[in-house]
Amino acid sequence: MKFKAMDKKTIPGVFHNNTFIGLVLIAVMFLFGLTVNHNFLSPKSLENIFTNASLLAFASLGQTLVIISGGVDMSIASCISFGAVASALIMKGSNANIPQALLVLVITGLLVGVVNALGIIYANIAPLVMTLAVSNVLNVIQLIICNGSPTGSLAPAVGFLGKYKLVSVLSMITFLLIIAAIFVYFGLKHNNYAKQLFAVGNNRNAALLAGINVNKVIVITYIISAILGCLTGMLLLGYVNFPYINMGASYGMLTVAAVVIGGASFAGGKGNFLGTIIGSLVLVNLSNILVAIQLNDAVKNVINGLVLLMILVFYTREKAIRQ
Amino acid sequence: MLAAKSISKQYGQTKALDQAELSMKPGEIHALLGSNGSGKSTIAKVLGGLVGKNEGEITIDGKEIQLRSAKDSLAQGIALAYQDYSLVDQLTVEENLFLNSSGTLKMGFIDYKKRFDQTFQILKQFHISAQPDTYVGSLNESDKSLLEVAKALVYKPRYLILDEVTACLHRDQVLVLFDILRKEKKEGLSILFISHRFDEVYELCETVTIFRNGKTVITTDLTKVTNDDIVYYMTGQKETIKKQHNEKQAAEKKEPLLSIQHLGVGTQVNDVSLNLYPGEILGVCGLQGQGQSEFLRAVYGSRKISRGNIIYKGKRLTKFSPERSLKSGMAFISGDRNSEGIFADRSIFENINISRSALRFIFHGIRLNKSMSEANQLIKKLDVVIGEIGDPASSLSGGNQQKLIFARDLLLNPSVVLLDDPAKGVDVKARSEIQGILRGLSDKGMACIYYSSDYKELTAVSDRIVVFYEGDIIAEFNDISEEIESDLAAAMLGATRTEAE
Amino acid sequence: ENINSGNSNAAAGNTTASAQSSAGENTAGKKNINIVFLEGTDSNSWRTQCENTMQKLADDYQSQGIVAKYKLMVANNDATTQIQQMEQAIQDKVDLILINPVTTTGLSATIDKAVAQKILVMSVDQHISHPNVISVTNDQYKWAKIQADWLVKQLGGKGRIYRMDAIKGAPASDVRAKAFEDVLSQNPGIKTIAHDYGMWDEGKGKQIMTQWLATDSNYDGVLCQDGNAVGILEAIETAKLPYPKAITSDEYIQYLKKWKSINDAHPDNPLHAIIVENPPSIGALAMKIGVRLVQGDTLKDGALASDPSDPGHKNALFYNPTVVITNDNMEQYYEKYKNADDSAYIDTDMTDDLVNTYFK
Amino acid sequence: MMHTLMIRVENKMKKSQAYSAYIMLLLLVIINLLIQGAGFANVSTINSLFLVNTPLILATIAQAVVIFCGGIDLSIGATISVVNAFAITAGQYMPVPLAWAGAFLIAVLLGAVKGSIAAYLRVPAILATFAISTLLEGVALLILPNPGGSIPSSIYSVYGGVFAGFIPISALVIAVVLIGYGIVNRRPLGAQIKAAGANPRSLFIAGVSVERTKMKAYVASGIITGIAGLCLTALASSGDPKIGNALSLNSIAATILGGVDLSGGWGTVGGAAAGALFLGIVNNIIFFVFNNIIHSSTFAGIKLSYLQQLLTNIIIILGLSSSLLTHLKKRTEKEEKDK
Ligand SMILES: Nc1ncnc2c1ncn2[C@@H]1O[C@H](COP(=O)(O)OP(=O)(O)OP(=O)(O)O)[C@@H](O)[C@H]1O
Ligand SMILES: Nc1ncnc2c1ncn2[C@@H]1O[C@H](COP(=O)(O)OP(=O)(O)OP(=O)(O)O)[C@@H](O)[C@H]1O
Ligand SMILES: [Mg+2]
Ligand SMILES: [Mg+2]
Repeated sequence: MKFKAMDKKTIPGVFHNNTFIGLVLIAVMFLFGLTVNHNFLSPKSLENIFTNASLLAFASLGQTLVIISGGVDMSIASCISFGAVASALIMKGSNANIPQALLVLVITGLLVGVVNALGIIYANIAPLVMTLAVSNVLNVIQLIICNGSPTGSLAPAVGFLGKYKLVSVLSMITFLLIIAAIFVYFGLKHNNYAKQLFAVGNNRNAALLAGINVNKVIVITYIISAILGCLTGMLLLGYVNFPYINMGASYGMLTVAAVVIGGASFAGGKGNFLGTIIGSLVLVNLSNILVAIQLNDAVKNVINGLVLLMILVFYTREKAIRQ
Repeated sequence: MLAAKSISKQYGQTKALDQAELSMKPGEIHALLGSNGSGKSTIAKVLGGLVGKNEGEITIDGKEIQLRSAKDSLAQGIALAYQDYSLVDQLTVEENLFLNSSGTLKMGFIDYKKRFDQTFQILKQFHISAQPDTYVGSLNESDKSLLEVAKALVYKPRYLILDEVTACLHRDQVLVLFDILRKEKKEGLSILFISHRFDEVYELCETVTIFRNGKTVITTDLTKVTNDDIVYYMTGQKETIKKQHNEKQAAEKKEPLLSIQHLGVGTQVNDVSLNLYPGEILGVCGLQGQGQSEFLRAVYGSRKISRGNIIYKGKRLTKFSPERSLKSGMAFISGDRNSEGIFADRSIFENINISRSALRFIFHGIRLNKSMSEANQLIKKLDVVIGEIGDPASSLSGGNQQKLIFARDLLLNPSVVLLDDPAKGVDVKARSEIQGILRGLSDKGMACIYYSSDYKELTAVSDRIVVFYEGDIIAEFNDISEEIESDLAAAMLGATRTEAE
Repeated sequence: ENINSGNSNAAAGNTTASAQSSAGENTAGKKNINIVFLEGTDSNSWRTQCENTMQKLADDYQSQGIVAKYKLMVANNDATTQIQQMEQAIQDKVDLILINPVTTTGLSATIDKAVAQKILVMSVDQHISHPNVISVTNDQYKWAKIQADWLVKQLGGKGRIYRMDAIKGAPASDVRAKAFEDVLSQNPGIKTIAHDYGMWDEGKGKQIMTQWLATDSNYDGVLCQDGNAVGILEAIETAKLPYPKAITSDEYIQYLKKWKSINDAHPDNPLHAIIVENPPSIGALAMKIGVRLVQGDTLKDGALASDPSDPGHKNALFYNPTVVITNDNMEQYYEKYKNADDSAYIDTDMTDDLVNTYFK
Repeated sequence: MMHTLMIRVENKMKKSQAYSAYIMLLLLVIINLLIQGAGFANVSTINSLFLVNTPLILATIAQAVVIFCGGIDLSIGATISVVNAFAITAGQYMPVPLAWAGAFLIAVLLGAVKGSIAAYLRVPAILATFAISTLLEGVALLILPNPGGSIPSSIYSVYGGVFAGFIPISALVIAVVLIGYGIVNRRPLGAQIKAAGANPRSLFIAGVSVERTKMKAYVASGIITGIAGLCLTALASSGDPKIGNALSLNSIAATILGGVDLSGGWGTVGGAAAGALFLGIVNNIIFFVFNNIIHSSTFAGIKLSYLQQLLTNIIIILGLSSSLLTHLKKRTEKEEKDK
């Protein structure tokens, strides 16, 4: 039944489909990467691209939900940093301490999510600004818990998740992402929470009158986002192998870009994780091509900005008023 | 003369206009009728420059014109009042009226005094109870609707198109509006009047064009067609619409399902007490802003109550929220579907199932196949015209969207349904179908509180009618027939003649 | 001809005199000194360690009565916040402003005000181009040159290397990059295969190195600035490739430990790495010098040099890196640091004897 | 007489969309006066407060104008860096006034570019300007690879001076910008910009080009950003290709503190300026408290510098919550009106 609508899609329809453009774009980038460096598509290079894209996609998973709900979460980067630093501090290199670490990350995520949501719901602060402010606070807390210099180290099991390679291009992280993606795909289709989330994002007022506990949905969404952020921090720690301050800083706006390139709209009510994964691949590809090109850093910044802008123009044009 | 010739407009799979024809003569008030989704608003928007046509041509006095934006239309003397308004809530009344008008400029700068005076005059003329510097967001629906017309008139157009502007107006406001329109008409203005209220059409218009499925069926003098003819042209079916009023004796008044005692809501509702019995449809009548909307919302839990008790199924309610009400078997349907009903970007399927998902634990799983077939059944039962069940709700016409909301609540088998002007903008046929469904369910024991801005609708559907005036119930009618309409009208205006039977 | 940053009477040559005389009148042995340290950011552990050594020293001074008040203010990388903090410190009439600047040039007008109030301003860790400011920094040029020379020698003057600088536009990174370039240009046998910026971010370093290795694993050495070497080694290990013939510094204890563990695992084929210290105690050194200047002591002639980024002024006090760790002395330093935190840095105590070498 | 005047002022305040921002600012000033006493209320303190915060205040006004029209600009900071880098670099090759005019024009031009991308290409402004900010950070580095350069000291002494003995020149710059935007507001464009943000469809229906209106807002914002960049250049008296970068996020936080609605169409430039000044005064209080009142170096084992940052952010969150005041206010007003 659900495929019926797909059958009818005409060819021009496909061109308006973000997933399709995304795949084309990735193909184009691969080709371009090949011209820059003939090893760009070697298994090792692909593995690296997929692993980094998977990390970004993990970081963007919560962001996807928050953007669907009509908000935005700028505190993810600080959750990642906190998650990495705190879990190293607690794990102290021993698998036995993983449960405690997980507990602390989940509780922190819970608190951060609740504070974010309370500010947004009750104090009526714009999500962008509220989560930014909370992010600043969390960054300081990160400094406080380790007194400015991270100590401890990761447990072997976490290192295994972060660095083990299953086969050729498939790292453990990518594998985990695939599992998460399948889980989220069915979750978004077959779960009450997802339906309510989309409804809240699309029309908050109507959702309220349709009997949805809108505040509950929003609180849960920010909590999920913050918890996933903290857990991503643990995974990133596994990948990098040791903690340092502000490890997740570069993920902030990138998660937003990945989600929006993935087809979600800032207005809320639209988006899916598959698109976010593609968005992450596009962004990581871009950054890896820039690594492959030999250029002055300043020029790279300029190119990075221009290409990103072009991708956005391709992808995220809003509807015209006149139809 | 403004003429639209064989206009077609395609939205994805939907053909909204199919070789439609329409013309407007100077000094004439022309009606445009058609069922929900027949393309009335679409052609209006084409003429307003808001929607681009795929085929056809538009001429003024025989010369073809191009309408690429609203600016073009305004330049050609065409102005519109939109069904879903074109006002900016965040701006004041005067800023809205003169958003793009040189009428109030002095050397390029706004002449505040002149603008204020002009706005003041307009507000007075339309009987809108607001100051020029009131923010539009704080106006109520009917004032907005009037302001929408006033805004269109500010452009001093030659062609004025009014898309269901009377849908939420009360009789006295309609009369004010019609006076203004007739006066403008005398000065040569050509008016296109889109409405689902036939009596108003007969009262105001001389000629009529009827649309069906995006095609023009007929254009004729209104004197040459009867009510039944119109329905035939609109629907293509010969059957007359049945009066839904039931002959059943008043519900047995033993245990009230819902008992409201001395309810107060802020300053809007003072002290309202009433009982609702199983199986009855209780009509609520009143001018806009007499507290009825707040009353319904307070019962449903989306407005805070300040005084009084609500006893439901024998228990006194203590904590209120829409979620709780829904879980206890209440449902609420608002006629303001854009902001309070429809999830425009979500699928028809999701729109129907959303309230049911709200009933369950938030992480509960959904069995897609089962709910899909239930949704399909309901769509068939309510005769909702859709493309695919996976299409977004925005692809439906207004009336069909409203039916979706009914489907959503019927899925829950509620024991009490609270309706806030649910048939606003719904065509005659759909309206009578909806009323039929309500009646069918109430025969099985469901109770309704049904508010409508149209008292004819109320006499057709209610078992009993209460009249709200300034936050109190000032009259109650137990024996409903068409004869009480004049009494209703009087009571609505505050005539304190308690009709205790 | 009035294009001159700040005080027009401060000619480039005699800055020593003006910097000292501004604070040097009748202050011999001055007690109860008020000090403010304006920190640009504390979001990395080097800065934290620097702050900690300064705090410890200030506590000492306080117990001796030399310092009355020592305060640390952080500007979170916001230039205007830092300017505001300096303005307020001036209003508060402190005696000594130590600053690790967010902007190395943007404070000059504010510094002029401090100078006019006879407040001594000293820059820590980064060089400020202002005639009246003495910058106390590690000699980043020498730091980088020692390593680049070592790398060239290790590779025997020829080979293919990857090069990673830190941040384009960050003064320390740029000075080090200049030293790298100077050495490389004299050794045409060394070919740079790829060059990028690791942002002082180990994760970023790992990502870049992984990408490099994935596309070209035929290389001999890695010339990198600190903050990336551990990530680079991680990338090499994850890719299961042999270690390079030579790799340069990271001053984390973590790097030292990693090095040791690699050597322990391959006793016959040790990792050829080098660590040149970049001691966080530079902040304490600056404070010691600052306090003595406030107390009226005078710098030795020739103590001041000019910073490579600011050839026009002679206003830099360099700390010469003395700790250079290679396989020759690695075990010895490992023993010294094996109980330290991983994220701590190799450091050197800035003794009074050392301080005396700067003064008359 | 006095009494009716007070009532009129009060009514005007209540009607103002920046009501809460002004109250908050006033509150903070009072708190600061209580803590610092006369130390705060003197010409040189006030002058230095304005002098340092004028770039942020102007950047916030520029941000507010873009937010009015439904956009947001994450590249204001990078634009200011470009202005600074250009003014200093070009100043070495041409007369300083010419270089400054060029730098200013670049900001205006960049405003137009951002406007076209947001309005005509209809890319969500937050992402478009994020990309642009990456780009401009590169451009600033290309123009001025290393921090350095200087300006005639006379510029700083004018910028840092006071007029008529007590009015900071920098505050006059802010006043000029506010008056300038006030003039825009006296033309239909003011309301049109807000309509473009709140309900572009309505603006289109009113026959006004939404694209052009947004364009004008971005250009106006570019003009103000240019002035902000020049003020920062005057303040720093030198060039640094990263000097403005922190202003992007700070200006957004400040607009919200100033009662501007991030979803467009609501707020005033005066409120925005008040929001920015709020941030400046918070920094001022924090410095004073931690430098002069608290005398230990740790508190409960936590370094004071961390507490200082924590406290700053918590005050900002409290400030942000104060929009709750106007929110409630709006709600009750609406309820009264419904009656
Ligand atoms: N933006 C749109 N996208 C897709 N389909 C649309 C859109 N707008 C209208 N339609 C479709 O075009 C048809 C005509 O709609 P229109 O709004 O003109 O109907 P109408 O006659 O005004 O109905 P109503 O009386 O309910 O207002 C409907 O089938 C509707 O579903
Ligand atoms: N003489 C005028 N009379 C009335 N309104 C004016 C006048 N001049 C300008 N305006 C208003 O001020 C705004 C700015 O005017 P401007 O001429 O710059 O652009 P515009 O009229 O919107 O665009 P266009 O280039 O399409 O003419 C306009 O939106 C317009 O509504
Ligand atoms: Mg319609
Ligand atoms: Mg014009």
